[in-house]
Parts: sequence; structure tokens; C-alpha cells
Amino acid sequence: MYNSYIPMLTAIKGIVSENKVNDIKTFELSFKNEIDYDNFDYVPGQFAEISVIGKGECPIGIASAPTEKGSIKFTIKKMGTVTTGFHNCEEGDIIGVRGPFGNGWPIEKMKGKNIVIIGGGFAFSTLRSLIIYMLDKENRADYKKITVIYGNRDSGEVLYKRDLENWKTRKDIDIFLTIDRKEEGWMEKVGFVAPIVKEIAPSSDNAIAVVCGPPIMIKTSIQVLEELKFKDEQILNSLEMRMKCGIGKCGRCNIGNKYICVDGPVFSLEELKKLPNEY
Amino acid sequence: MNLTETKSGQEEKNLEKEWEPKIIAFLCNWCSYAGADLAGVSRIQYPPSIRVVRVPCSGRINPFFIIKSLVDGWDGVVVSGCHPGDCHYISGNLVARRRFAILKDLLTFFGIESDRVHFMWASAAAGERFANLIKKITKIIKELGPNKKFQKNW
Amino acid sequence: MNEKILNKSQISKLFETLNKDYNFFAPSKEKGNIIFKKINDSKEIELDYLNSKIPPKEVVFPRIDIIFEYKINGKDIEIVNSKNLEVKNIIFGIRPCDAYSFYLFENFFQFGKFKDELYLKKRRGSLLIGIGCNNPRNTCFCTSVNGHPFKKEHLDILLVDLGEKYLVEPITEKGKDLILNLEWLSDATKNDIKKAKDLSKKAELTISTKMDFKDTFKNLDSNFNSLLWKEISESCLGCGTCAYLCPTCTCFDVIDENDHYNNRGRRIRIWDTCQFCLYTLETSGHNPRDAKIQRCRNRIMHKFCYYPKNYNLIGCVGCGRCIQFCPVNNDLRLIIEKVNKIKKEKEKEEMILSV
Amino acid sequence: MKRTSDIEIENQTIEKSIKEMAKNLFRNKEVDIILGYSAGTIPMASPPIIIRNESDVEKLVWNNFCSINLAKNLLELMPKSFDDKKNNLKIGIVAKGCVGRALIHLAIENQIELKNIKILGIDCNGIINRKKIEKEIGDREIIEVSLSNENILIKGKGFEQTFSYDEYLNELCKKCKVKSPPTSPELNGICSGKCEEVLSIEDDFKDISDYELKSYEERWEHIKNLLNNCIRCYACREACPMCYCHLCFVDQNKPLWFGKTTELSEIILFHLIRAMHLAGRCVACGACTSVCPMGIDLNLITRKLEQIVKERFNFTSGLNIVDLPPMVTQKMSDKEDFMIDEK
Repeated sequence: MYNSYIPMLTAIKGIVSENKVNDIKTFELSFKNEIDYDNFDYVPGQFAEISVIGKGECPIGIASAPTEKGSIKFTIKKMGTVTTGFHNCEEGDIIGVRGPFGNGWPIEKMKGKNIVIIGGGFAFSTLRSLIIYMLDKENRADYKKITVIYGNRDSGEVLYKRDLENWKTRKDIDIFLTIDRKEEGWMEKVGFVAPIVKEIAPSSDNAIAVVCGPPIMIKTSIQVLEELKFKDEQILNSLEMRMKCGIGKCGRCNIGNKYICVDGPVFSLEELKKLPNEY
Repeated sequence: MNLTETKSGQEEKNLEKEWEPKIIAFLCNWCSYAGADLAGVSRIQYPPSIRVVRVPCSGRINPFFIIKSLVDGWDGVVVSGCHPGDCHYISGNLVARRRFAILKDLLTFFGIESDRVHFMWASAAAGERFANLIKKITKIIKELGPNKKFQKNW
Repeated sequence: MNEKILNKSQISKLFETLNKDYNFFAPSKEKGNIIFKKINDSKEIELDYLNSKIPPKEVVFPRIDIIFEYKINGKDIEIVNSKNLEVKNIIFGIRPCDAYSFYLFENFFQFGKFKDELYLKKRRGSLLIGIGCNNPRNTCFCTSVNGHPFKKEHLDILLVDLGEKYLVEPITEKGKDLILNLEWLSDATKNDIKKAKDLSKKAELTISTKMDFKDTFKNLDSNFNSLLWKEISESCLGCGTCAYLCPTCTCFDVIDENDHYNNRGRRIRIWDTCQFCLYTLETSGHNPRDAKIQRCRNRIMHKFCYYPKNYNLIGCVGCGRCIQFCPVNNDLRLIIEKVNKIKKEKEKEEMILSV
Repeated sequence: MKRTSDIEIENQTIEKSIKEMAKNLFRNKEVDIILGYSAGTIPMASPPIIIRNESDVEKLVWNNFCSINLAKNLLELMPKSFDDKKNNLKIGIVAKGCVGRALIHLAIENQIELKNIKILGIDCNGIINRKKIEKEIGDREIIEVSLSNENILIKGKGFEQTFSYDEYLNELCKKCKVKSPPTSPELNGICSGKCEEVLSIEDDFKDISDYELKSYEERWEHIKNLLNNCIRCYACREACPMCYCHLCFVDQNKPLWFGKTTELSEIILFHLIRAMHLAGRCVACGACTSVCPMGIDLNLITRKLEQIVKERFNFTSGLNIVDLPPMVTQKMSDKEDFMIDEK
């Protein structure tokens, strides 16, 4: 029988350094067995347990969208043992992948709505997946207006520059980039994310807001969204916790009676308010 | 290797039989490492059993490193620093000495082969002394045989 | 009649017979502690015991469980999934409360979309031969959590100690099959069965600890931020004793171990406990349960609030190990009592307000 | 060791003095809370308790099972940075000799500020080794434990057994030379009750030298047998007043230095390095042994540490707040008999 603890083997197909400091890289992985890829059926917002064999395993959100065929992508910041192991890998190295896990963004529920995406810093990876998915030829008609607000500390930290440029040329998506402090040559907005959201003031009518980023950004942005009359069930959030198994067995990722790895990581603000404040 | 190829069959057999211990040597940057270097430069012969880890000072060595080395399967551990009074950081080796004294006592007390763990002083000018001590340590560890007792089971 | 009789002198014969086909686990004394271990000689079996110190979950959910092994060959990595999960175990002499914990385990590990095959396979290959609990401890409270010292459910065969002999009662089909193969067992008389019933009654009456879980769930659910937790966690050391000795604790940690010299390694899962601060520490340095009070709360909440919420069961079998072995005597009975009391005080408050 | 009085009476006297001191401290508003021992819910257990007002003082008890070192509980109440508001909390602490030693040592290591503490000194009459008795009793249930004259009387379901008090004392208590908290002129105003000035202790460490007569192999077997039961619950670490590191060396996971399994080499690695960290700091309270759920007796290691520190560096931990512990000082003249030399 299928043992969900055994990783599928993949090889690194490509590595892209995403920022100036070079501590965030995007890894493109291709499966060694074709059938594993066919079984890897995911939606944006899900995550996978990826392992550098010998170093360990960690949960990382999938940065590619199911519409990008052939491989999967992960954007990884160098933080602990496993991620450092990742950064030491070269093209062709073997990586284990288990997944996809979690619930992902509710793409079915979001159909026919205006989508407001608010992202900050490194947490943009699953949002990229969502945007690419929605912008796909076959899916674009399902969603109405798409507004993206993406904030960063400085211009060097902005992820997915190529994708962003690509999106800018399109007419069916509004992109607002912002950085915390003024910089020479920066043509976009300057300031924290929350005030920018206030400035743009997306309408809460038939809309869903997706908020993903550092805790302080989430907190301030939600305040602004509430001012803009967004209801709790209209605001979506992706949480993170320490995880080991990814399948709701190892126990550590619980908030109240919910396990982030199977019941999450995406929760609406309405659901979150029912859970104990322990994350 | 060319060297072994030229050797006679009998000698080759002897070489195979001869077990060489693997010893990890933590050498302080200022004295012992230079001492080991001098031994090399002066072409003083000593057994090829040690693998050197250069550390800033013998005071840097946490007893944990030593025990962990044994658990990881090294046959012996040597820590070498500057002679008392010569420490580059004034008292690093004195602090280390107290630590090692306790470690050695505890190892003996636990019945773990404490002869696998050695501490020594070697100055930058003491190439000869360094080589002699390594010879002596290698001999002791050779007599003990491979490290089986404390190694992790697989 | 299904019931059989096994004389105490026949234990070694039983062991010899079953040991051929099964891995035979039974309680055994090791350095003064009763633990379940694989038996090699029938003399090691110690059936005259109250309960084992380490719960028998260790047999199917070992402390170190190899998930897979791997070989590293240059850049190539090969996953060696050599571990045979098809085992045939007999867990002999297990207490009914611990057998109930196997049920809780099974329930948890097959809950949801993903199943834990490592556990479930081994559980399915294990036969539980239980022994009725003639002398429950003072700290036992199995009757308060749907249990009974002679509970038959979740066991395959139940033994009852009748003094000189055991009454053998097959319960499941698996158990019945096993008994059929042991044709040398003699039939039980009506008197034996009656005696066993009396013993069961007597044992039930011996259990002095009665816990009331009626209000516990509701109180816990509504008192997440109560000051009570501070009081409860005050004397807690923050060690892992209660979790490691708990038959229902399932949490584990996954780590990779490397054998550098042979270019191989293994991924193992080991027991972990929510009482350690490292349990939830994230790489970023953020820890959702950094304080002892939060970890203490999580443990009680998990067993008596989240478990009923998710599976409609109390996550406790009433074995009393945590009460007995807690280094600082942080008594679960008192904790539950305190939790139950919160409501009464609140009620009073409400009553006062309503008047 | 011949006793002059009945142990039961001794205990009652001590308990009475604790309660009186506690009441006085509360009345004079000298303390906000008092740390002490309370009656347990199972036999042979006396858990720590925090008393917050005078009316609760009656909950305090003293018996020969008060094995926890309260200095650890105090440590948790202490702010880590001294300008926290908590600093103003005046804490009274019921202290037997080893608790007093722990307090002094923690003060040397700047973990607590003694000026906020009141020591309720008592003349400890020894802690009974609960684990040893449990081992003798085996897997039978103990219902009641009482002390009479020189014996411990254990009543269980269908059995009664007596043990000699002197024999079943904690190994460390048998050798204990500091029964009541040590004090010194610097600590004036902090200590009340029975406190004594101890200049140095005399000990021949005969138990250790006897043990060391064993051969290498015998000792290894002994240690192996002693420790391989360990389940790594870290109760010993959590109960130890000197183990206050925010992140213990075994928990370091960036990278994972230390295996987490219960394999023998890793268990011994843990206990060996923990012993190293306690050299010159251990106050020989025996809390680690008393809390071990598996009944592992760590006293042997504790005694050895005491001996090493005494014989090598002539130091005994926690006697006064002037002497620095051996691991933070050094002397040119330290012995180096353990080092290898050409000769």
C-alpha cells in the first residue's frame, strides 16, 4: 500500500537566485518517475514536504501553478539545516518530495469574484502560484478584477522579477509594488503595505482578499481591509507552524483542534477568530 | 599507488594486516598547528594516523566535540594547545586544562576507554616533540584496537 | 462453549507453540521495571503485575521507527524501503486499558485523508491477548473513560486470573481461530465463568477514583484563557515523563541520521512530546507555545477537548501512569477537578448576576 | 549513625518551625510569596507549592520526601533581566541545606538576586530514596507510608514491610555535610531559621574510591546497566537547579548536533556532557535521581563530580558567595597529571 512517508525522488532542473543577498532561491524540480508527476495533483496554496536526503525534511509552499506543466517550483530562503542544505545543492542533485499537502487557496469559491491579493516579502510564493493559475487562458474568465499589492523591504528583495514584468504588460491585472523606503531608480510606490492598500482602496463588493506575509503586515492590512468593509469570511490567510509529517499525525502543528497541515494552511479570518490565539 | 606496487608480496600482506587508527587532532592555531607544520617541513617521520582540525585556541574545544568524535567512530582524539603561559589569548589553554582534567576523570570513571582521548602541549618550535607525541599516542590507540564500545549502533 | 482453561504451568507450552509463528511480546521485569519486550524464554514472562511502566504502545509504535533507509552514491541517492511491515505479533498479557489505547491509536492514525501505514500495518498484524485487571491501582480510573478492568472490546482474547489457572475467552474471529489451534486447552466449567464474573465485579468496585468528564469538555472549550492554567502549570517541571509513559500519546519527530563512513543513513521517527519547547519552535525563532503554561494547557486540551471535538472520544484510557510517575505529583485528577469546578463558580457568578 | 530522637517528632518540629517562620514573614510583610512543599496525592510525594497569603500557610508540610530542589522553582519566578517589574516580588523559600547551596551558587552565577529572597532555613533530616524503596517493593501498590523511630513502614494492598531509615536514605543525604542552608556575614538579613556558616567540608569520598577499585570493564558494565533504561524525558535536567540554559546542548538543532534516539551511546553522551556541565556547580541535592521515572540512580555521578572538584580544585559549590566556581577561574599551577608527555 502507499506509504505517505516515502518521498518521491526529483532532480533539480534549474536554480534561480531571487534577491541581492542571494539567500532566496527558486528551485525547479522535475520528477524522476513520470507517474509521480501525474499523481502530484495540486492547487495553488498547497505545500509539499521536501527533503534533502541526509539533512531532513521541511514543508515549503509550492510556488509554481498547476498550469505550468512538467515541473514544480519552490522558493526557499536559507534559514535552518534543511534549507541551507538546499542552497548548497546544484543542478542535477536529488531531492525528495512528498505531497501535495494542505487545503490550498479555495479557487472554486473564488470564482466569479474580484480578487485582492496582498503579499509581503518572502511569503509571495504561493501567491505567485495563485496569480499564474488565475491568469491562465483557461481560467482567467472565471475571475473578475485582479488587484495585486506586493510590498518589500527594498528593491533587492522583490521576488519573481520576470513574472512581475510580464504581468505589468497585461491589461487584465493591476499590480502595485511598494518598498519600505525611498530608493534611487525605484519608480513604484513607497511605504508600508497597509497604507498602500488604503490608498488603492479596493472595493469589498463581491471581493475576496488574500493576505499573506509577516505577522505585523497581516495585522495592519486586516485593519485596513476591515475599514474598507471587508467581512471576515472575505479575508483569506495562510498560516505556518512547525511541521514534520505534513499529514496530521506528528501532532505539533495544531491550533486548537485543527491541524495546520491538513485543515489549513489557508483559513478565512472568520475561521481563525474561532481558534485559540496560539500561532 | 606506486609505492605499494613496488613492494614485495609479503610486505603488502603485512600492510593489509596493519590496522591504522583514525585519530582526530584539534590543534590550536598559534602553537600546535605551527608545530605540526614544522614537523612536516622538517621531514620528521610520524604515523599518518591523524586528521587535523585547526581551531583558534584549545579553549575553543568543547568536551562535547571530543565525545561526539568517539560516538561518530573516530578511534582517538588528540587536543593540543600552547604551553601554559604561552596562550595567544592569555588564559584559553588554562581554562581548557581544567575542562579536560574533569573530562578525563569522568571518562575513566565511566569506564570508557579514556586512553582514546589525549591532551598535550606543543609549541610552534616543537616539531620533534609533536611528532614524538603523535607516535606515542598512535601506539597507545593501536594497542586499544578499533573503537567499538562507544560507537553508535547501526 | 467457547471458554477454555489454561493452567499457569502451561504458559511455557503456550509460549513455545505461539513463538513459532509470532513475535511474542509479554510483560517482563527489567531492572525493577515492568516493560513489554520480545520474549525468548517463557521464564521471562511476568503476568503477576499491576501494569507496565512503559505502555505496550512501544511494540507497534516503537520509540525508534525506521521510515526508510537510503544509500548515497556520489550524487545518486537510492531509497531502500527494505523494512518489512508485514509482521505477526502477539502482545500477551496486555491490560484492557492499554488495549483500548490501541483502539485510540488506530482511530487517530487512520483519520482523515492520509493514513499512517507504518502503524496500521503493524497493528493489523498484531493479536492482543489481554489479561483482566484483578487489582486496579488507586490511581486507576478506567471506568470513568468508558473502560473497565475486564473490558473485552479491542482485545482478541481475554484471560482471567483465577488463582491457579486462567480462564481463556476468545473475543474476535482472530482470537477464536487461535484458540481452535490450541486443542490441548481444556474446557471451562460454569463455575470458572462465574468466578471470573465475580472477579470482574470485584475489580470494578475496587476502582476508587471516579472522575466526572461530563462538564470537562465544555469547560475546557470555553476557558482557553483562564488563570487556572497558570495554577496548573506552576509546579510542572516541563519534562517528558507524562507523555512518554502515556499509552495514548502519538506525537513523533522525524530526523535523518547519517552513517558518514558507509555513505548511508536512515530516516527515523522517534517519540516526541508537546512538553518540550523545541516541539513547536520554528526556524524563524518564533514559537507558538513558548511558555510552560501553554504547553501544559495544550496537553490537557488535546486529550480532553480537541480529542472529543475531532473524534468524539476522550483521549485518555485511565491507566493512571501520569499520576503515578509525575516527578512533582502534578495530579491529573486534581487538574480535572479544578477544570470541572471553573464552571460551578461561573454558574454562581451568573446566578448572582441573574438574581 | 545513631539518632537522638524520633524521626516523626523531628519532622513535626521542622514543619512547625516552617509554618511559624512563614506566618511571621507574611505578617511583617517581608515576603509576597513563599515556596515550600505541600502534601502529595500519592504516597511518598511532596510536590512544591507557592503560598500566596497567610491563610494558606497551613498547606506547608515537611517530611522525608521533600526531594525537589525549590531553587529551580524560584529561578522560574525570577526575571532574567533585572529591571523587570517582577523584581519587586519578595520571595520566601523553604530551604534545606542543598536548596541554600543552590541559591548561593545561582547568585554567584548572577541568576538570582539574593536581596529579594528570604531563606527559611531548616535543619534537614534527610530525604528518603523513594525509588530504592519502590524497587524493593516491586510491582505492588503502596497505600500508606509512615515513619516510626528508625524505620520506614510501608503498608500496601495485602502486605507490610519495614525498611531501615538510615539505609534507605538518599545516598547523597547519607554523605551530606551541609544539613541547613549555609550563610555568611554577607547574607545577613536574608536568612532566618536554622542557617549555619560552613567554611569548608571534610569528606573522604570513600564510596567513590571503593567504586573505583573496580576494573574498567566492570565500571563500563555498571554505567551501561545504570543508564540504558533512560527514556530521555529530561526530568533530571528540568529538576536540576543548575540546568537553567534557555537552550540545552542536547536541544541544539541548527544543525542537529546530537542524536535524539535512546541508543546507549547517545544516552551516555547526554549524561556525560551534562555531568561535565555540572562540574563545580552541582550542589548534591539529589533532585535528579528523585524525579527519574525509570529509577536511574545518578547519585554516583554526582558524588564523583563533587570529589573531582574537591580534590583537584579544592572547591565545594554553594558555601559562600565569594569564591568563584572552578570552571570560570584558572591557576597556572593546576595539576596536569592527565596530560601526555614525551616521558
